[in-house]
Amino acid sequence: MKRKLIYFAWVRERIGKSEEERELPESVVSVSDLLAYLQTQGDEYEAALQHAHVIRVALDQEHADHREPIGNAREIALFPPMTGG
Amino acid sequence: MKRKLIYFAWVRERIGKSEEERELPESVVSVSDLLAYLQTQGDEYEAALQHAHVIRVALDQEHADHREPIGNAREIALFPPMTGG
Amino acid sequence: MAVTPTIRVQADDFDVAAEIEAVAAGRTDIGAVVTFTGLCRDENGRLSALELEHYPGMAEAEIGRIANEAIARFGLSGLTAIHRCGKIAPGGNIVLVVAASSHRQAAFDGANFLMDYLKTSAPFWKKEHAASGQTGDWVAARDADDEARLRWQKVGGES
Amino acid sequence: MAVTPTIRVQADDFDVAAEIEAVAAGRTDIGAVVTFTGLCRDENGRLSALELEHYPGMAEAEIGRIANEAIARFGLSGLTAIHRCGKIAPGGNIVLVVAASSHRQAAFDGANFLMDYLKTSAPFWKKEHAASGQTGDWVAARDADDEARLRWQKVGGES
Repeated sequence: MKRKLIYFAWVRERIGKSEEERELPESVVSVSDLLAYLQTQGDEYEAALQHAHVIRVALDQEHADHREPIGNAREIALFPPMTGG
Repeated sequence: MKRKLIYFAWVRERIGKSEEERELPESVVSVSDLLAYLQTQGDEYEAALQHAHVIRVALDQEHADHREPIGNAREIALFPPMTGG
Repeated sequence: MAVTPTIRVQADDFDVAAEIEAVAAGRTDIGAVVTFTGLCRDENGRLSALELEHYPGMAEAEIGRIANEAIARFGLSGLTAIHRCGKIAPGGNIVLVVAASSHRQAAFDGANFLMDYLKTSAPFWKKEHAASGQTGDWVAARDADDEARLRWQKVGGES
Repeated sequence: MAVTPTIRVQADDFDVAAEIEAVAAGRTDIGAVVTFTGLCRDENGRLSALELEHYPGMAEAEIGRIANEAIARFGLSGLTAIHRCGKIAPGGNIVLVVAASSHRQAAFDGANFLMDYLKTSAPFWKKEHAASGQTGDWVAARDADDEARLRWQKVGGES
């Protein structure tokens, strides 16, 4: 199952792209697993995600805790803490 | 010393005038004294001021507690609790 | 720089956008503007109007005192309060507060504080005009308004 | 009658008076309208602009979720939230909230609650552009914003 990964703000800048399609390995079950996996995908991912605990994740446009399973989410967004308003 | 007495809202309606000039007896020292004195000045005053504790008083346009002396205030206003805003 | 509040009591309606503009235009240090507009309700069709009586002179002075306290207490960059007088139909504006600050909570608190004090200490009185055409009663002061005012003493430890 | 919030994310500026009008016009049951306008500050001349990035789709959906919670929790009669995106110069508008209710505290609380949640959970990010012409840093999230949000859980006992 292909997932659409979307990046925002400095996560986007460090990874160097705003989105991509990826097939994730079966070992990636939770949001934490996803963050750990992506850190192995190159220096730019490592630079973007090294402080994984600050990274916020949305599954199909809803905020998700790092412990949550990614399930069948087709659109997974990674971004820094929000600073709107 | 003549004082200008001003009345608002239902105090004004019950007394039947919006203002008057009065010389107050020397026995009238505090705001409480003033309210008690005015109640003796006719049925309309009695009707307006019978529940003296709810009447608010301003001395020269500043709120005054019933225990305060009226001092040299030239403009004394009597009115119900405020309901603006 | 001392901040001077703008205070007006007027029969005419006010323009919220113009009042925001007057407070914030040309400034780059304001991060938040909160406005409060109080409007006349018809109380489920019961009322045709509210009539606002006020004590000219003291009304402006008292709102000015409250406004200066709000500016000092919350560190406001600008503050405007306009209270209408006379007869106001349902849906019409009664009162406007505009509070500006560099930060949002100060603007919220400044406007809220001003309204709580204005309601309980500015010399205005509302009389109801019934939809039936009869002149109704004077609006009674609400204990809830006094309680709303008291919370500012609890929180800040000052009057 | 169910109240449906108006939510928009747009590059264009907004008109506070028009948005108040859209919420309150023709109604006689609204007693209070509170607006919050967030503006771009220049931080004592340090900044030439803020650039707002957002997550299209989720931004609107998330503000909508918060808005519906505010309507239910405070009993609002109307609620509008508009957040701008793109580059905004100092003095320019960033965000607008309009909350209407029959009573004033509900309108104040509704607008305040919406802003606290919007700041910490709506997917927007601010990047600074320095007055020197250089692109600066992304604005860091503030602990104070998380704390401001938490107070709504303490007070009401709900999330």
